[in-house]
Order: sequence, then C-alpha cells, then structure tokens
Amino acid sequence: MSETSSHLQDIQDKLGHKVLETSQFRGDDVIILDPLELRETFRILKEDSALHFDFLSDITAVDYWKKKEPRFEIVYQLLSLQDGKRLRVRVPVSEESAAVDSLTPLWRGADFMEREVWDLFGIKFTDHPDLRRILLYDEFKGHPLRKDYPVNLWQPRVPERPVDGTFVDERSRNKLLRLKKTLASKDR
Amino acid sequence: MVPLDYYLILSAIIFAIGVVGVLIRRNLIIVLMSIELMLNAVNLTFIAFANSLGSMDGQVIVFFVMAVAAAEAVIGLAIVISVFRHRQSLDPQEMQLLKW
Amino acid sequence: MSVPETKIDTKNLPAEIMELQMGPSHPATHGTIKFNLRLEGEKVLDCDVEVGYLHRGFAKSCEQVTWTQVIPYTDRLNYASPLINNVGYAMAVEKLIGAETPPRCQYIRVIVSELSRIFDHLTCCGMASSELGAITAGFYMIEAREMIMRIIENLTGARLTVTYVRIGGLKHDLPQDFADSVNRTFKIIRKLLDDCDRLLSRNRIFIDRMSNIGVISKEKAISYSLTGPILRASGVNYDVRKTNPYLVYDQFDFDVPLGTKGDNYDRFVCRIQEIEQSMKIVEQALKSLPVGPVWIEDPRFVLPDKEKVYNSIEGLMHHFKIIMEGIHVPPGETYFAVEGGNGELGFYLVSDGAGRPYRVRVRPPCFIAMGAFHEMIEGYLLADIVPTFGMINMIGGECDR
Amino acid sequence: MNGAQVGFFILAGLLIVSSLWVVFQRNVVHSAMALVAALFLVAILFLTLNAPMVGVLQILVYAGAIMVLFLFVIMFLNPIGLEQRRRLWWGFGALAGLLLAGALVPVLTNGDAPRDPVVATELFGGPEELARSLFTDFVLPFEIASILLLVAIVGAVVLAKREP
Amino acid sequence: MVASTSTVATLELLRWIPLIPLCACAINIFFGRALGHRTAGVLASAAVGVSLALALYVFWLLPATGIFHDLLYTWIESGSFRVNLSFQVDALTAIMLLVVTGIGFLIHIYSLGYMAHDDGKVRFFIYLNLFIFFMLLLVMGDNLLLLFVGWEGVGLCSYLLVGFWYHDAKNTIAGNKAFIVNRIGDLGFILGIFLLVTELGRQGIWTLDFAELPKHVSLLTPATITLITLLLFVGAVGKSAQIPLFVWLPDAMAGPTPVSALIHAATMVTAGVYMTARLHFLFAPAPYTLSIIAIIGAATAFFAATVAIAQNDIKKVLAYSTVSQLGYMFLAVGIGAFSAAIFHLFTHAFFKACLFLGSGSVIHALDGEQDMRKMGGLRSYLPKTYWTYVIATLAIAGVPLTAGFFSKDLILWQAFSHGSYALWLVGVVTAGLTAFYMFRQLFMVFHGSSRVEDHVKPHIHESPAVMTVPLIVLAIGSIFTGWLGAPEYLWGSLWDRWVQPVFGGAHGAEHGPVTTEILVTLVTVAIVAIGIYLAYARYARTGTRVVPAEAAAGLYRVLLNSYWIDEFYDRIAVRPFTRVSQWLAQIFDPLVIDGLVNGVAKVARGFSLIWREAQTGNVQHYLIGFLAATLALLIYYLRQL
Amino acid sequence: MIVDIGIVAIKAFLVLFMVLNLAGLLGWVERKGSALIQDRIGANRASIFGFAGMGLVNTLIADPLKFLTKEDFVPPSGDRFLHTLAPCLALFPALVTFAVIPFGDVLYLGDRVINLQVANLNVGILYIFAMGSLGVYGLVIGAWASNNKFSLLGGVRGSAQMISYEVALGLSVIGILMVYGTLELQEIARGQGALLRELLPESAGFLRATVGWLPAWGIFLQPVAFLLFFTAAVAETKRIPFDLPEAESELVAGSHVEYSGGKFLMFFAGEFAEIVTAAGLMTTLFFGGWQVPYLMRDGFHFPWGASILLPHVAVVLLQVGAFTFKVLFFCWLQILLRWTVPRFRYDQVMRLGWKMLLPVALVNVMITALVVLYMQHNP
Repeated sequence: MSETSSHLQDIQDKLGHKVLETSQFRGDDVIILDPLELRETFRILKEDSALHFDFLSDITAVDYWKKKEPRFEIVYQLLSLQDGKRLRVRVPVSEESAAVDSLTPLWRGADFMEREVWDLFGIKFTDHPDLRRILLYDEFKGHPLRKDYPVNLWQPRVPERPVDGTFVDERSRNKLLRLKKTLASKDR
Repeated sequence: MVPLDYYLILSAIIFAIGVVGVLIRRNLIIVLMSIELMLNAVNLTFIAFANSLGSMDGQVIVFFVMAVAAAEAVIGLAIVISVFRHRQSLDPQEMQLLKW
Repeated sequence: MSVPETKIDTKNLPAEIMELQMGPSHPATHGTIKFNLRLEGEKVLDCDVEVGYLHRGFAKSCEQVTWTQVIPYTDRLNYASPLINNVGYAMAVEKLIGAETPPRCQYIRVIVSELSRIFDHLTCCGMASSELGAITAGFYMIEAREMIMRIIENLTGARLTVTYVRIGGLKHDLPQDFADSVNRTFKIIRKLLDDCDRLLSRNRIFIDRMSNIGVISKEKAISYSLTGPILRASGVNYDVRKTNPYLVYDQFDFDVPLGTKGDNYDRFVCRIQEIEQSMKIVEQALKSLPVGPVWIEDPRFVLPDKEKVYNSIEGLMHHFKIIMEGIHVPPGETYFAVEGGNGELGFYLVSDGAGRPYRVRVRPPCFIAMGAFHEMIEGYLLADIVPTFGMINMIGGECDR
Repeated sequence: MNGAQVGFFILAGLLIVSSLWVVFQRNVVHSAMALVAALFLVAILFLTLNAPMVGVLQILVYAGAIMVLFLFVIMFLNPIGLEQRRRLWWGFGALAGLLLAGALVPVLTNGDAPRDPVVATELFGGPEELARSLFTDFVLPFEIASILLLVAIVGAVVLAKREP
Repeated sequence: MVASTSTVATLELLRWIPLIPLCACAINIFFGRALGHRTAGVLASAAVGVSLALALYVFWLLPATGIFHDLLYTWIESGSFRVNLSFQVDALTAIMLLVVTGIGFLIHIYSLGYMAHDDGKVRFFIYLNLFIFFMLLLVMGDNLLLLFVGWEGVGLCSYLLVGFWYHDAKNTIAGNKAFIVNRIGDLGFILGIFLLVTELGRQGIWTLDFAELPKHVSLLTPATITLITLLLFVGAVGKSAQIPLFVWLPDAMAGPTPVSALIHAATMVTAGVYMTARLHFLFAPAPYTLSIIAIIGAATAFFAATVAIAQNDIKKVLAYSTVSQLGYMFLAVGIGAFSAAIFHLFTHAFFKACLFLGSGSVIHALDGEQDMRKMGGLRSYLPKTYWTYVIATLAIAGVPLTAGFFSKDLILWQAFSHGSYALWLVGVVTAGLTAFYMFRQLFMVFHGSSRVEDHVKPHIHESPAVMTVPLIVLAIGSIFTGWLGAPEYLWGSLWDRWVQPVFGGAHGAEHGPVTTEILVTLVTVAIVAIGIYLAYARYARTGTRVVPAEAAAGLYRVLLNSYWIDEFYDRIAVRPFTRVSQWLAQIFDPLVIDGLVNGVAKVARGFSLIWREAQTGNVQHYLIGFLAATLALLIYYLRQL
Repeated sequence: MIVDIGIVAIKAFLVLFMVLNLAGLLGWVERKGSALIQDRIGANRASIFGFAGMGLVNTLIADPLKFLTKEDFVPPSGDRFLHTLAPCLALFPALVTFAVIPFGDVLYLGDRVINLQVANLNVGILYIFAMGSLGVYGLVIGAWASNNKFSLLGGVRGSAQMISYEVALGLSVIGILMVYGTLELQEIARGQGALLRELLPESAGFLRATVGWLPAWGIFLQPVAFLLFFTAAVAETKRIPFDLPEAESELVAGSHVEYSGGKFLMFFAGEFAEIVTAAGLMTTLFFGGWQVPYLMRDGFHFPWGASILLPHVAVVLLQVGAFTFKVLFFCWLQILLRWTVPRFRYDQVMRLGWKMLLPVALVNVMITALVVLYMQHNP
C-alpha cells in the first residue's frame, strides 16, 4: 500500500495546489481536484511521463443533493495503459456554476460521456463542440439523474416534428393524403 | 399494305410535336427528350423509304442516327448535370450566357 | 461593357448532398439507433449518431431498489452477454463490501463469463455476416450461439434474463452434466466455426467488404476511449483480464488476439479468435474446478438457509431484513471493471450506507464506441455502415441503458 | 382498309398520343415514360416496315440505354417542383408546330419515291443484310461512329466529373 | 552539265537507315520515362548503331559510279510536279552517311557517359535521335525539297539541343540566336529553291530531283544561275556559320558538349558544304558565285582563326576553330575543288569531334569548368583524354601524316594550282594560326602548372570507358582517314577515285609539278611549325601567367571580343530593329491600328447595342427564328411545285 | 390459319404457365433450399384446412394469396400512376423474353410441323437483350415513384448496375454467336447437336481423338463466355451477391421499400421469372438447349457406333424433359449462389463489371474471332 501512497504523493507533487485531497479506499486511488483550469490539470495527468494516465475510462457525475456542498461531483476514471494503474478523479461542482472544462481536446471520447452527463445531470462543459442531449430527446424537461427529479414524473407529449423538403405530388390521391385533407377540413 | 405516305405524314406530325417540345418546355431534360423524338421521326422516314425503295441504306443510316443520338444524349445530359450544378435549375432561360 | 458576372469555380461546385436518416427502425441498426447521414452520392460525408431510443433510466431505477434487486436490471444491459454484467455488478458490490468469494464461485464466474463472451461474439459476427448478405454463415454462427444458449438455459433456467450471480455468491451450483455438455458443444462449435471460416474469412467478397473499411488508428482508438475487440483490433494490447486480472483469470493460459490495421476485418478476426481463447479458458476452468461452497460465509450479506428461515424466528427475521431493507453496504465509492463482450464494462457505485445504492453508474463500452463511429465511417460508402456498425456490436440495452 | 392499315392507324394514334404526352406532361418522369412508350411504338412500326433488326436495336439502344440514362439523370438531379404552364407561350408553340406539320406534310408526300413498297426478300432487314451493308459500303462511317461514341464518352466524363 | 553515267538500282534497305533512329525517337518519346534513363540511352545508341551497320553495308554494296534509290511514296503531286519521299545513296551521300552515323554513333555512346547524371537524359536522346533522322534525311533525300526538310529539321534539333538546359536563360537565348540567325540564311535558301523551281518551271520543267536537275541546268541563263546559287549560298552561310552569319556558332556552345561535337562540328554545320557539293552542277557554271564563296571562305577562315587565338573558353576556341575550318571548306568549294572540300569535311569531322569530346571529357572531369585559365597540368590526371587530344590537335594543326595535313594540304595545293595565290596565302597563314591557337589550348589545358580551383581538384577523374573509347576511335580516325587522300607523290588518292565521279568533270584534279607541290607543302609545314613553337614558347612552360580579360589590351582585346562583331550586329541590326518594334508596339499599334480596329468595333457596337435586344440568350427564342426560316423555305419549296 | 394461331396460342400459354409456375415453385425452393443449407426446417406453416403436408403446393397457393390480400399501400407523397405502372414494367419483360427460347426441336403432328418455340425471330438473342434492357424500368420507376430516399438510392444503383452488366452480358454472348454463326436461338440449339469432332479441323487430330466425342455445346467451345454470362446474368437478376438495388441491410429493401401486396408480388414474380429466363438462356446458349447428347431425331446414335432408335414422340418428350431439367438445374445453381456469398459493395460491383468482365469479354471475343477466322481458312 505504501507504494500506491507514494504514487498519490507523486501526483500531488506534480499537480501542487490543484489537488484538494487524496484518499484511498479498497485499493482505489482517489484525488479531488480544483475545477478551475481543469483541462490543464488533466493535460499534466495525461502527458506527464511519470503519471501517463493516457486512457480516459469514464466520466460520470454524482448528485449529493442536501448531503454535500458543492452539490455535484464529476467523477473521472483514468487508466494508464502502460501498467494498468487506475486513478479516480473527483471534481466538485456547485449547482450555481454547474460548468467545468470539457476534456474533448484531450480525449475525443469524452464527447459522448460529457454529453451524457449534461443530459442527465445538467452540468455544462465549456468548450464542448456539440453539447446536446444524447440519451433523451431534445424536448425533455429537466435532468433526470438529479436527486430532486421525481422518479414517477411524466413528461409532456411532444408534438410531431415538421418534415421539410419532401416533394409531394399533389395529384397523387391516396388514402393518407385524403384522410389528412378531410381531417383538416373538419377542423375548419 | 400501308402506303408510304401514311408513314411520312405520321413522321411529319411527330417531328412537329418534337419541335413544339423543344420550343415551349422550360426543362432541359424534356427539351433533350423532344430532340430524341424529332430524331425518331426522321428515323421513321428513313425506314419507310428504305422499305419502299428496297434498299438497305436507309436502315443503315438509322443505325448511325442511333449512334449519334446516343452520343448526343450522353453529352447533352452531361451538360445538363454540370449546368444544374452551377444554377440549381434546369430552365434554359436561366442560361443566358450567350448574349452580349 | 456588361459582362455577366458569373465566375465559374469548377473546383467547388455545389455538391448534390443528400441527407439521409438511417434508423431508428432500419434493418442495419439492430437495437435502435439513428444515423443522420449527409451523403454525396453514396459517400458518407458526415454522420451524426443519435442514440437513446432504448433509454430506460437504468441508473435512476437502480437508485430505487435494494442492492440485490439491481441484478435483474443488469441482465438487460448487454443482453448478448448478461452473465458478464451480473458478474461485474456483483463483484463491484463485493469490492465495496470488501469481501472475497470462495474459489469454486470464482471459477464458475469465469466459466459463465467466458460462455457469455462466446455468445456475444458469435452474435456479433453472425449478425454482421448475415447483414452483409452471407446469411448462411450467419445462421451457422447463430446455430453455435444457440448451443451456448442451451447450456446457459440449463444452468440458469432462462435464456436471456439469467440473474444467476448474487452478491457474495451464485444462485446455485453447476448442474451435474455441465462439463460434459460444454465439451460436447465446443466440439460442434469448433466445427461450425471452421465452416464459417471457409465461407467467410477466405471469401474474396467478404474480405473486400471488411478490410480497410472503418479504419481507426491506434492513437485515435485510445483517444476515443475504445475498449475491447475494437481497441485490440487497432493493435492496442488492453484486456482487463490481463491488465487488471480479477477472479482467477491469472491462473489460465490464454492469449489476447491483436489486430494491426484497425479495420473491420481485424475486428472480425479478433472476435473469432477470442471465441477460441474463451473456449480454451472454459476448458481449463472445468478441468481444475475446485470443490467447495459457492457462497461467502457472511450472514450480513447472504440469505440464510431455507431450513433456518422456516424453522427459526431469527432466521425468518434475518431473511426479512435482507429482503426488505437490503444488505447494508458500507458507505464509500468504488469503481470495478470487468472485460465485457464489447470491452471494459465498469461499475461505479456510491453507497451512503443504506440498503439501496446511492448511485450506480455503468461504463457502457458500446456507448462509448458509438462516439467513435463517425470517425470510422466518414469518407466511406453508405454500404460500409453495415459492416462497421455490425463490428462495433452496439447492443441497445447497454448503449442506451 | 385492310388489317395492316388498321394496325398502322392504331399504332400511329398511340404514337401521336404518347408523343404529345412527352411534350405536354408537366412531370419529367411521366414525360420520360411516355417517350419510352413512343420509342417502343416506333420500334414496332419498324417491324412492320421489314426492319426487324433496326427495330430491336431501337429498343435496345433507345429504350434500353438512352432512356435509362435520362431517368438516371432525372433521379440524380431530382428536380423538385413542376413546371408552370405558360398559356400564351404554349399556345404559340402549338401553333408553330401545327404550321410546321402543315408545311412538312405536302413537302414530304411530294417525293418521287415509289408509293408502293418493293416486295422485300426474306432476308431484307435481317441482321445479315444490315451487316453486309454496314461493313462494306458504310464501313468508314461505321468506324467514324465508333470514334464519335468514344469522344462522347470522354466528353461526358469530363463534363460531368467533379474535381476531387 | 554532265549526266552521270551511273547505274541506278533500287535498294529498299535505305529507308531503314533514317527510320530506325526515328522509331527509337518515337519509342523514347512515348515510353522513354517508363524504360528508364539507361535503357532509353542504350536504345537510342543502338538505333544509331544499327543505322551505322546498314550504312556500312550499303557502302560495301555501292559500286563506284552507282546510285541506290528507294522510293517510299509520293509526297506532293501537282500536275507534272512531283516530289517523292525517297532516298538515294551515291558516293557523296555514302561518305556523309558514314560520317553522320559513324560519328553519331560514337557520340551517342559518349553521351551515355557524359549525360549519365543529367535529369533530361531521355529528352536528350530523343533530340539526338531526331537530329540523326533529320540529318540522314538531309543527306539521303533525293530532291531539294527533302533536303530542305532535313535542313530545317536539323536546325530545329540544333535549337532544341543548344537550349537543352533551358533553366538557364543564357542557354535559351543562345538557342534563339542560333535559330534566328539560321532563319536569315534559310530565307535565302528557300528563296533560292523558289527561284530555281519557278525559273525551271518557266521552261516547262517541274522537278527538284537531283537526278533530274543537272539535265536542265543548261536551260537557265547564267545570271539566273548566279542569283540562284547566291541565294542558296546564303543558306549555306547561315547553316555553316560563315561571315557574316557565323555569330551563332560560338554561342551555340551553350549546349551539351556531345551536341557541340556532333552538330556544331561534325555534321550539321557542314550541311552547307554538303549542299553546295550536292548542287555542284549549279555552282560550277556560276563563276561569280564561286569567287564570292572562295573569298568569304578564306576571310572566315582567317578571321575566325585570329579570334580563336584570344579565346579563353575551351569550347569557344573549338567553336571558332570550327568556323575557321568551315571557311577552308568553302574556300575549296569556291575554287571548284568540291572533292577536296568534302575530304576536309570528312577528316575534320573526326578530329573536331575528337577535340570536342576531349574537351567534354575535361569539362566533365572539372565539374563543368570551361575556362582554360582555370585548367592546366591535367595531363597526368586525364591520360587517355590527353593523348587523344594531342593526336587530334596534331591533326587539326596539319602536322604531316595526320588527317588534317592531307586534307588541308590538298585544299591549299588546289588553291595554289588554281592560281589563286592570295587565297593560298590566307590559307597558309591561317594554317599557322590554327597550329598556334590549337597548341595554345593544348598547353593551357594539359601542360603547365595546375590552376584548377581548389574545391574541384580532389574530384578530377578520368572519364569512364563509354567516353574514352569513342575518343580513342576518333583519334585513330584523326590520323588514318587522311591517308585516303594522300597526294600523288606519296601513294595517291583513293579518295579522288571514289568521289570524283560524282562531280564528274566539275573539277578534274589538277596535278601540277610534283616538286612545286612538295615545296608548297613544305612552306605550309614550316609555318605550322612556327605556330607550334610560338605556342610552346608562350604557354607550355610551367608557371606561365595567363592574361586575364580585364588586363587585355590592344589587338588582344579586339580578338578576345571577336572584333566586337556581336556588338556591331547589336548596334546595326538588333537595336534599330528593337527600337522600331518598340515604336510600333507602343505608339503605332495602340494609336493607329487599335484606333482603326476599335473605331470599327465602336461603330459596330453602336449598332449592336440596338440589335442586341433581339438576342435574348434564350435558346428557344433563337429556335423561333430557326423555325420561321424553315417554314419560309418549305413554303418557298411548296410554291415551286 | 385458325389452327396455326391456336397452336401459337397454346405454345405461348404453356410457356407462360410454366414460367410463372416455375417462378412460384422457385419461391418455395428458395426457402426450402436455404433451410436445407442452413440446417433449418424452412417454410412449413402454410396449410389448407389444416392440411400442411404438401409444402410445395400449399406454398404455391398461400404465397400469392397472402400477398394479394395485403393492403396495397401507396406512399402519400409518391406518384400513384407510376407506382402502379412499375411492377407491370418489371414483370412484362421477364415474361416475354422466354418467347424466343426454344424448349424443343420440331414436333411432327400429322403433316404439320410445329417448331417448339413460341416465336422464331431471326434476331432472337437481340430481342432478349432488348426486352431485358426494359427490365430496368420497373425498378427505376418504382424507386422514383415511391418518393423515398432509400428507394431512390436503390433505383440509381439498379439502373447503373443493369446498364453496366448488360454490356458484359451482350459481349459474352458474341463469342457464341460467332461460333454458331446465327442470332436465332433455335439455330444455336440445333448447332449444339453436333459433336466436337465434326467442328474441329483435320489438323487438330489430337483434339479430335481425345475430346471429339463431346457434344459441341457452348460450354466446351466458350467456357470463359459461360462464366462471364453466368456472372452478368446473376447481376441482371439483381440477386445476392449483386442485390444492391434491394440490399435489405443498408437500403432496407431499396427500390421495393414502399411496395406491398399484389404489386410486391409482381416484383417478386418478375425476379423469379428472370431467374428462369436466365437459366433458360444459359441452357440454350451453353448447355445444348433441348439437346440430349447423341440424341438425333430418330433416336440415340452413340459415337462408338451403337444406336437406339426411338419413336418421334419419345424423342420430343426426351428433349423437352432435358430442357426442363437443365433449366431447373441452373435455377437451383442460382439459388445456391444466392445463399452462399455475401453482397458486393456498389463500387465493387461497378469495378467487377467494367474492369473485369468487360475486358475479359472483349479478349474472349477477339480470341474467338481469330480462332473462327483460322478455322475458316483451314477447314
């Protein structure tokens, strides 16, 4: 265990005051990082030859609603492909400024994972190229993995999206078109 | 036996229809198709004359007309494609580059 | 002089770009997924992947049930290899608890994981080849898969929703004739794979369709966080079973097949070879299967014997507490990854000490692989989507959760 | 009026109708299909004129290749929307066409070719006859036609190809 | 004149002599790059080698008074005027054939080595082969028009090859100069042909065949013949670089050295001599022309020799030497000694080619250095080159028993015996000068102390065998070819017996008293010896200071700048021409011509502005006009019925 | 006159009946055959009043019934007229092409000589190509009228593919035409009744001795042409590995995506009719047509001298039977192929057509021409 502790010590030395806290639990190395200039910190983690956490396994978030302050924690799982060392990085984010640096410039795979976090937690990632909802549809209201989102909440029905650019031959008289026309006339 | 004149009149009519098509349509593809129609009218006269004169020459010439028509269609359509790329339109009136 | 101002730029003519929405109900997008494509002729210029059509709120659901009740949910993640999901989740919880299961249990978990991997790869390769039109070869693989399915059914009682693994053990031990039936099946599978090899791997059309398509380089594969056969086909030697050995994988002799080019053909061959390796592991495990219990001896997490439950009040209460409140996992958080069918299948669990998980996060390998899909397909043809997507082996349940 | 003439009138009527359809249809694909029909009818007329080889070639080349090419281009460009009918202009065109037909008919029927066909031999219009004529008297035009086709191919490729 | 009594036989082999190099040329044009540099060169050389073999075979077959003839097809046929594409070989042609293919083959081989590292090797061999083809066309053509085609063709190749390294503007300018100056000559030449055709045509004779022409020369008046021959000679002056059109040849040295050897020494520039010899039946009855030719030849010979004395560029010396030797040939032509002219042409081809190739070898060894002041002492570095160079220098200087001795002596003796003592005197002095400048060059390059620049020194190396073997062959030729034409007092001239029938009675060899002949020869030899000694005294000793150009003074300076002929031409011809052109381009053309044109255009535009409204650019509107016209035609036709 | 017309009508009806039924049969064969290959049971659910035993008959009836009773759907934005026209255009050429394929030699009925071929055209093979070239319209028009991007892509692919392979198809047959010197299919079939040794020149003694006993079938004279023809014909029928216009995995069903019910049935039947026609052509051009080896008009005459005389009716029946057998064999071959190989990609198909088949066909034509010329000068 002392070996891994020295490992954590290494990281702390490299990152300096950016590391708020280090800990170990069940053999997992965990560090908590300052959300400011997060990308640069991760760049060091990725590119430093001694650390070399070159593989971003996962990005997710946890909502500690009414349990912790700041409310959210973004959790990064890093991996070093050289020796299989894993490192968990936790970054606290408050609800008011729910935004951290996007890691897409470092790992392009971060794209989907960050979109998922945005989708389910509503945490923004600055400089993300395409921050849209991913698992849920665009009209969805709220972010369901927040603890204050009720499990049994019903979302409003989404109206049919218009389809543009389709060529319709008006003379083609078929059932569907006729049906629509009669419906429209009835509405009138 | 159908007299020669019948065929000639028919081809004259078809030819005139083709000319009308070239004249009035505002779609290059249809204009090209009308030209094909005119060519066919001419082919019909050739074949009719070949039959009435008992000579193969008319049929041979139709053969060549077909080759020319194929070439013409290929080039014409290629031009249509490149014109469409520039103008996003098939209207011959959109292509008035040939004026001062 | 009025020269018409028409500059003809022959280099940058406006292209006839066609926007095509492929999916979500499209034969190639098994599972449900949608590609918003922009095509020039048949060439894919741009591909926007839309996932989430099968989103069920897995994480949110898990937070509502006890630790044990999550296991059936995990069945429905990668439904082509549900047993690996079970194993992964159970082991993550065990790690949080700090418990270690007895050796027989670990051996059986290895066996079922590898059977599931065979199952998963056969499904993937079979479907991919049948989507390419080689339906017969596809059916051969499905036949082989069906045999694995029968073994699993014999073992767990279900074909797909197995729910076989428990926190701290297994639902029950192996049936009597398990080893025999597995060996018998493997013999047939090897023969079938041989047939497929003749039908596909050396078929010129198939090779033309697969090789040099969907190429993704080593560096890009790492950058896109790809794992599993896709990453290994690009030549990166990363297999959780070798890098971070769990269970008893370090006691078996097996190889990790690696590709060179990172194209579809490499992925295909990687998967086919992994089937062979998995069969090797299963055979070794069956040979050296130790005797003993399949449960840990810790009453805090293990249900009491039925005899005790029905005959003693302590037993009944014990049972009741575990069922109704759930096991009490000490507060903390942990991340545990196993090698799933599609790659690193990680579980990140947060416990606040109550009977229910505070947060369950799955790292879904094929969801992340879909993030790299546009990189793989852009510049190739429309028809190349089929093998490329097929070799990613996107499983809707796992991707959308 | 004998059977052959009845057949001719039916064919001629259909041909005129389909030709008119080619010209006056607003939908391009309908026009194209009408043209295919017209070409097919012309081929049948060729058959009645002792020209089976040319007739079959007509179908093969015109209907089978050229018109497919037209359709291919129509689909390729997929021009959306129908053309507007411009009454005055169309009327003028129709009038001009009538005038032309009216002038052409007397001119054409005034030739000095025999009005009644020479009785054809068994081989007339067959492949042997056509080939003999083609490869003896017309061999130079034949070769020139092949060059023309080659030029057309090259030209089409150059015109339609987009620079990478 | 005299219709040759020769027998004419058809030999279909002839056509392959020029066609094989042409085929090789075509192959290299289309596949040269694919074949690779080496193969292309070998192919080109092999083609010329085959031509050489064929030429030798033809030579062997050819009876002394026979003519071989090969008709390919009729090129132009208009009324009774007919020009064939056909080849003929008689004794004269056979010699030229051997020179062209033989020297050409050796130079091809040499080029394999010389151009080995050049990027444009394939192109080079294409040009060379093309040149060989045109040259063969020139010498083998059986009519004047074909000769002219070859004439222009070699001019083109010369232009291409002079400007071969076109990346350097200087080279392209040299090429242009060669081309333009040649055009001036060619203008005269073609005018001569026109005049000949029209004058003969006026008599009802339409022909250009060499076989036919002599029969009809008598129909022409002497004045016409003089005019025709003068015009033709203008062409020869241009091509053979005589005064006043010699200026291009020194500049043409910008081309690769094998080119200088082949084109600008051995073959093309001698085309003028060949042409006059071929048309001897025209020139012989034109004494006025002949005397002009003789004077120009002698003047050129002397003048170029003086210039050569002062040159410092190794190839420039050789170039002026070539001009000078060509002057000798024309001198011979001018006194009617066609046979002697051709003999000198023949020997000159060997030793001058050898000298050029030797200089090329030196340049090759010195990494492209051409300035003789930066050479010296190369004898030990380049032994083979040196010895061949020595032999060739001896030959050109006219040292007894070398080729140059015999041929030059023959010319001088002919001049002397012809009674043209002034010409003889000029010739003898020139011979002395020749000896002086040639040995000057030899000593500057090979003897004395080394003045080679330091960075080049370590790389000096003898050339590879492909380059030295041709040198050796040519050196051998430089000695022994002359023995063919030994004077009567030695063993007699094989040459005259062979060539003389071609010229028939054009000029019977005049044999004066043998003692006189020997005496004359001794005078020449003495003067040559003096020239050699002077050169030795001035340049051979080690440590000799070589006068640099800036320090040059007086006569030396005049000579160094070749009498400022280039500048003179520049003043009197080029600059006024440019000025007039500038005036035309900048003042006359914009104001007057453009004014006229634009005026017309403006008027037209004025009307067009009205008319253009009718031109909508819409095809369908045009079609209406089309239709209307058709209808009108139809109605007109109907009314006719 | 009336009798003649009647005979032609009967022949036409028979052929049409056979082709359509074969097409239906093939639908069943394809299912059962694929099931056989893939270790499955295959179609076994069609039953009439609970009688499921005769799978073939039941499927023959049940399939069309099922199709005909489904809703005939026209896409809202499609072109109704062309949408209806397209399947007719697809089925028509497939059916009429069989008219010039001879299914037997002449039949003597009393003093009447009946040519066992619906229509004997002197430009027979060109007629087939002409009609075959019309087949593309059904596909293209159907694809366009559906107003669906997938079907449009399928239509574009289909038209390009069919035009491309028509070239190779036509060129591959030229060799056969040169060898037998006719465009008439009946003549070609008759020409294949000879033995090879009758065709080979005297000088080729060794060949005459070794392979002279073989019948002069196209496959022996033009083996390369057969391979080309087979490939191109499969491509023309638009089946795997050339089923790009449909390509169900990428284009859903391509040009057929908006078709259902009876119209789809027509496409379906058209496709199978094309298979039958292609098989008929392969048989006629390369495998002797209705020829049975050594069977002359009066019975068998074996090359070693033995002979068996047969009555005329038996000979005709043998010939028709042989033709049917061969056609069925080639149908089965095509089905086998369809279930064995994967699908090409669009550009690969084009490359194969233009860069492989076309040059090989051209070379084949040239070599054949040289050989024929040589044989004409050295009989």
